[in-house]
Amino acid sequence: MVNLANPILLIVIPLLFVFLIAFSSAFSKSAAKYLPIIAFGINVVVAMLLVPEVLKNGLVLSTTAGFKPPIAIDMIVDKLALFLVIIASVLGFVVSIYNVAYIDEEPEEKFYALFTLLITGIIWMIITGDLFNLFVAFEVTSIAAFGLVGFHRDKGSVEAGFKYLVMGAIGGSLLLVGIIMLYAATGTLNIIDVAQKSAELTFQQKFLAYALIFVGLGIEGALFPLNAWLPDAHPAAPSSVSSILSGIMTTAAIYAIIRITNIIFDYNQIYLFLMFFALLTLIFGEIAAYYQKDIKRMLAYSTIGQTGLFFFAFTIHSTNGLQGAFLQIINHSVSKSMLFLVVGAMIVQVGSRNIEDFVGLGRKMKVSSFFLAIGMFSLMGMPPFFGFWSKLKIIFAALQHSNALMIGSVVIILLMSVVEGAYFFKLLQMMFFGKAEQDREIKEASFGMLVPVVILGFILLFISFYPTPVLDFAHQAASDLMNKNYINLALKLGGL
Amino acid sequence: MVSTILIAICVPLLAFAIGLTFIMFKLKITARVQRRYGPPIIQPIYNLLKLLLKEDNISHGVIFSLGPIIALAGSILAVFFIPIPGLNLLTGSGDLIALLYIMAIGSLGMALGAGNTANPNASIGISRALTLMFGYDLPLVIIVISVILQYHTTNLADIVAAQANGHWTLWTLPLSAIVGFVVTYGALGEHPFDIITAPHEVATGPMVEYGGKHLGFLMINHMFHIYIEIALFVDLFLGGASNLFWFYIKMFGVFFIMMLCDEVFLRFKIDDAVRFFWKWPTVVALISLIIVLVK
Amino acid sequence: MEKMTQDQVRTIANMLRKRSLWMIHYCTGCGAMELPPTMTSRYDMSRLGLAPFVTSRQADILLITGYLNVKTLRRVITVYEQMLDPKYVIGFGSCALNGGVYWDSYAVIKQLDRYIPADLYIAGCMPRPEAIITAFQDLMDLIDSGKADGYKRYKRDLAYYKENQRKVLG
Amino acid sequence: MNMSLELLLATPFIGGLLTYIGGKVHRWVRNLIAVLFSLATVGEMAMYYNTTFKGVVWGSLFGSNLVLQTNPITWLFLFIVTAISLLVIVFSIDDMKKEEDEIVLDSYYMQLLFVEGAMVGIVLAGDLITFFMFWEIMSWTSYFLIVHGGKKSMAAGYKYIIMSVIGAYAMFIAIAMLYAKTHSLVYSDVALALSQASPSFIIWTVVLLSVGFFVKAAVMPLHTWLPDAHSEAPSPVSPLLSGVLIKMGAYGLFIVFYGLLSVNLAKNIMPSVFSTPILLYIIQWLAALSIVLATFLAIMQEDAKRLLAYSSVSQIGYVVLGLATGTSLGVAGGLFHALNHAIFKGLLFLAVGAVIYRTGTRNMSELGGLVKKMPFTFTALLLGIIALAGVPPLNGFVSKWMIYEALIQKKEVFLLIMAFVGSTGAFLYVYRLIHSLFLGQLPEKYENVKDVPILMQIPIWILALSTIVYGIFPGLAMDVIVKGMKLFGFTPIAYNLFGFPEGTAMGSLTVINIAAVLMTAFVAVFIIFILFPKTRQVSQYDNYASGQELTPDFKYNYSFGFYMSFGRVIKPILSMSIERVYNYWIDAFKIFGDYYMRRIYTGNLETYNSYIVIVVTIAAAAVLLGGKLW
Repeated sequence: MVNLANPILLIVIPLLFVFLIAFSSAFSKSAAKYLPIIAFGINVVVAMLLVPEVLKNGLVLSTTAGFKPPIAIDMIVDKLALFLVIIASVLGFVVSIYNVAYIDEEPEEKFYALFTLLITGIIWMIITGDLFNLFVAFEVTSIAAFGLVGFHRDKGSVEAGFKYLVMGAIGGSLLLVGIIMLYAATGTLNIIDVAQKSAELTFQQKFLAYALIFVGLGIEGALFPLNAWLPDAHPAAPSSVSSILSGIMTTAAIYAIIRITNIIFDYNQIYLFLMFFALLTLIFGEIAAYYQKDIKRMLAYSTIGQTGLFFFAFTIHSTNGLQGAFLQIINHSVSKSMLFLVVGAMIVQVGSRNIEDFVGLGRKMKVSSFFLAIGMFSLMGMPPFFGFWSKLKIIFAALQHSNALMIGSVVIILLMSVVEGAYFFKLLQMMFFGKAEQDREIKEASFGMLVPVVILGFILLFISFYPTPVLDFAHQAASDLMNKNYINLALKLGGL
Repeated sequence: MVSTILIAICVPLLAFAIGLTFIMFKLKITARVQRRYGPPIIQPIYNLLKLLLKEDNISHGVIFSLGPIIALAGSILAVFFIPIPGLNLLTGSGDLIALLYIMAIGSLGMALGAGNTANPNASIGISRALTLMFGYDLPLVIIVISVILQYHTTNLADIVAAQANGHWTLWTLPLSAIVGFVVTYGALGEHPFDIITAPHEVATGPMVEYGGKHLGFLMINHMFHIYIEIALFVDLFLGGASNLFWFYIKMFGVFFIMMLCDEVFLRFKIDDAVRFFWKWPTVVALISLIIVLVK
Repeated sequence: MEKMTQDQVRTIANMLRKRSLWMIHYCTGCGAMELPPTMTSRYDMSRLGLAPFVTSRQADILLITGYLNVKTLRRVITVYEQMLDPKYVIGFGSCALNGGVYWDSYAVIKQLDRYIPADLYIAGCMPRPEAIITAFQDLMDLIDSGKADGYKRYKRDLAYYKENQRKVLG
Repeated sequence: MNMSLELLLATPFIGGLLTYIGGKVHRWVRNLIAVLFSLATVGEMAMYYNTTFKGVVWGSLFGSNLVLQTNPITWLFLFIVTAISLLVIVFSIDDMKKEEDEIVLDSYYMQLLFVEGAMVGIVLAGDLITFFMFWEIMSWTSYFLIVHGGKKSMAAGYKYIIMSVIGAYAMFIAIAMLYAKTHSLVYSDVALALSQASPSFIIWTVVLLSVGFFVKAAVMPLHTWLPDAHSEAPSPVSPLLSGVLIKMGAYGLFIVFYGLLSVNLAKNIMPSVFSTPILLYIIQWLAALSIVLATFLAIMQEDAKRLLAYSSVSQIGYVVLGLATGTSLGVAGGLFHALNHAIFKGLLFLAVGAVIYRTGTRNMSELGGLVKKMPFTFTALLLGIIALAGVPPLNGFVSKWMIYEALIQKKEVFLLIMAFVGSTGAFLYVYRLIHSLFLGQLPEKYENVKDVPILMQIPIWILALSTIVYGIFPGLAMDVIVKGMKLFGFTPIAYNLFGFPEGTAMGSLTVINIAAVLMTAFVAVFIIFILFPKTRQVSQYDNYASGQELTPDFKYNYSFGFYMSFGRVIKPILSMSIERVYNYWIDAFKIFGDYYMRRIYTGNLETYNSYIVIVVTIAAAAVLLGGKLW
């Protein structure tokens, strides 16, 4: 009996499917459409099977090919990683459903293969226990993303894809150099091992490596000012891809930063340094979003802002702060993915990405608009939606340290929330209460596009009104991370 | 009980009588100042009865007719709250602050009636009346507050009692008393504050469409109005009085000075009137108030 | 009994009315110049209970001070009709009586009481204040004796007045 | 019984959802459900008359219990919320018929009930998280209600929601600071923590909380959203906003100053002016400024609803002024005025709404003379303006009287002067309102206007009668207020059913005597009046115009710029505008932001790559310098 609750399956199965999809046109024209659904369906099941294991042991560790750590390629799934894996799998599953109705452009099977590869890479990045693997996953993800951003092959997408490619490549190289420097200093690539060995190193020895890793990951993780590719790439990509890029890919990169910072560079000064970036990201993301006329660009900038917000929560460097960060990650992933999906469906109907053209849509596309509104409310942190709980937690956590810096940061965050409210409400009231000048032929989104939106919407509503399990889980994950249980448990289980 | 009812009937009649005599004297005083012989002393009674006995009366609607009635009822109500020597019927039911607002009922009734005439002259008149009221209200409240602070009570009867034996507010707070005089004068709407009725500009303002018995009732109301304003001034600043005779003499003294003033002024523009009230009377009243506060 | 009371009331009312006459002077012509001396210290018409008033609703006497032309007649009629009973009209000066110096003008109304009932005329061009005072005193006597019944005539002969008015005003 | 507090909270929300569903069946089903559920809320609310429940835990979040509670003070506000909501819903049935799109109506009723539910939640909240949560829900649900009114209302609603959010976030910081201190935000715990906290901490939290409440209560200088929002909202929504929603700010202030922070504590930690803690004294000044300036602005308005909106700013000033006195009489007066203002401002907005319903305009200079056509509405509005102007014997007088007396007792004379002046100014604008709508000349086009349907009359008349009832029997409200204030440590004030005996204030008041004498005098004068010769009706065109004959096409009315000459007097004051200051900063932010965004996100790959280089350089520099810095 194969133990299905094995983290390795999370990568292996989708990878298999990637190849399957790539060659599927040989046996069926339409199989490529549906294979990702199956792949991520299985992934969701596997992730769910992992839940009891992780809750029991706190961590699931699997090695490959019988090698023992530290040499082996090992996968480590603790609560935090599981958390993100579930999100990634569910988003992958849901967006795959969306793709069926959404993607009508050739070459389809390449799109689906890249799409599957993208999410596989993201999951890989999350669960890997090895720095070099991290780099590989990073590159896999990036390559898939480059291709997907340029998928439409018009001028804008190609330019955006190119910008992304160049910056992503620089990021990848910086990451690699950083990892090499760490390897040079410690002689190992296994995260746990590096963590232990690097404890003996001085701050200066580690910092340059860290800085390079940080910059490398930060480019993918949309930290200001490294995020300049994002506002081009996210809108240019097909909406389903934007949904994944915004919803989970930046998050995965941030996760990697969090993980590495937490276990290797856990210095208070670092957090100050990071907080600076987080706040800058937040400020510039939100303010830039305010000026956008292109709805997807607006959402993309909003993603930057949200990233800044949960990255800030992480830099508070306390259990509460981390809990807030994780809650915000869930909120952002679910809401923003949903928003991109809805907006994608709307763009199909309206035929334009200009906000002005969305006037009066609330009366034409009622269901879509309803979920759009919910998503936006949640992102703004309006009760009773989930964003309120996460924002509440972040602010509470920040003000646990009642020093001037934190209070100033909180003021900035809240001011930026106001800006966020300003552009979301502008859009909302235009959609629901504005009246279009001429009557347009606009129908509700097709059923295939509505289903994923509704699924995500109901997930959001469910966790909004019954947040307790999520709150608890996030709390446990946060306290695990805070207490470095990751290392301790991995050592215990891995027999290192 | 019976005596209470009798007093309740007598008090408005008394106020009416006092107001009527004042109007009588007013015509005569005005004439003498202008070196005229003047109408017979009981001319106001002729005027009033003539108006009431007009054979034809017109109305522009229910509110038009109710206006003078409400005005008069409000004035009668106010009369009960002003202590008259020996007759303090309702001073326990409402104090000076309540009185200030009760006095507004009369104006409100008149304003409603005038508004219903559908005549712009009336509307302008009311607009001016209210603006003027806003103007003199500021110094008025300041002096009222200084008097209240002076005697630590808002009960008018107590204020009067506290001024017994010649300790008039006029002596203790001369500045307030002066402002009080100006404000009372403004409230009576004599020159230079006769902007409301200004016959040459707005054709008697609120009264423009009133004739016959309606106008008669408004005249009665005016008599009450004179009584109320001056009696309030006497109660606040001249120590009320121990008997009706002295009360009347004091009121008449105040009224006489006012009538003399009436003859020597021209007419303000409405905004100038407000500016005037918000300038010197207010400043002087504030000085007086600060004196009370410090003391 | 009732009639007697009514008569008594009317007598008393007339007595009061004659002592309190408020006038509205319709200043159409030069006659208005003679009113200020009448009102002010020299002649002081308030001795008789007379007072100038502003609006038609308040006044008892309508004083047509001078010539009336077609244009102003319309206004005079409106004012007269707006006045409340009992109301009296005094034609002031020759113009109101017979057109005066404008006797051959196409635009001037020659005879006032073809259009509204005049209770009294004051002849002269111009009448002096003494004449005006005398006229008011005469009017008082007329009122006292109940003969100043122009307003009643106007009601009774409304058709006649209206016909004449229509002829002029069209 | 405990369960039913949660039921009370849930009823409007469930009702809202069911209403929406009911709308899919038929519009009368929807209307019926909306009315029934708001009626049910009123019924449940009535069960809690004069009862006190401390702490029904309905959940817990981040280690802090979420608590519902009730006491007579909350009952007072519950009463305002639920009763006005019910009336508004009844009024809406006919008034909103003109909206053709049924789905808009469905969501309209849903939001109406949601706003009610949110406000019930605010009032019932026993801890700050619950409070804040429902506060935010109230903000955005009411935002949707405001935007129902059309194109202009969108800008108004936008301004409203942005200012609300700013205010709410100010509160949020304070709540988070408190949470950091206590880890429990139940009122009693917070109060305990505050009693041991440092003065600066207390002042910061209280100031931040107050800012949130001031935005919602529209205390100057944070009032700028109100005139737009309240005037542009649909007619039935305005009474809810003006009568009820801004009272939540007043309720918040009450809870903060007397629930969380007691007056004695406030006195200990800060200096006192006129025996008022300086913070409260500043609030009093803000309130007094609101009273006067908003009155001035209301006088100059041409739009009936805008006039009422500014009047709301002014009247809420009285509520806050009373609440901030800190004495039993003043606070009782403030609370009572909150009730009274809800009644008469609700009445006025509904009556004006009725006029708009029939005539389609709220521009006062286009209206006039409607008293002949809509006598019932006129009478109701008349009662409303008398109450608003604070003329006895209606309800506005009593509460204002209490506030004045409280200020006199504390010798806060300058505030008292401003309160008085604002009240006199109220005469000006309320007369303007009734004159321009109902008096004056009736334009020819409104010749065929009728009074509004019975379903719109009923709410108006219930409120109109309430002004009389609460005016003559202030004891009815005092029963609740005094009992509730005892729980907050106030010495009870002496009162009776008809007023206040000697000793409560510096004078005494028996409203029924005033009312009785006024009625007697009125009847007596009326009888004398009809004894004299009869009157005859004349048309409005038979009017003094220096002899000019009036015709229907001739506009013979003084209505535009009614107080133009007064405007000249207060011109220096009117030319000041805090809104311009805000707009200046917003514009500055926009220009600045736009300028820099275009220079950062240039779209140029070289620029972007140079950012990476810069960051790496900074990081490297940090390493090099790091040893010295850290």
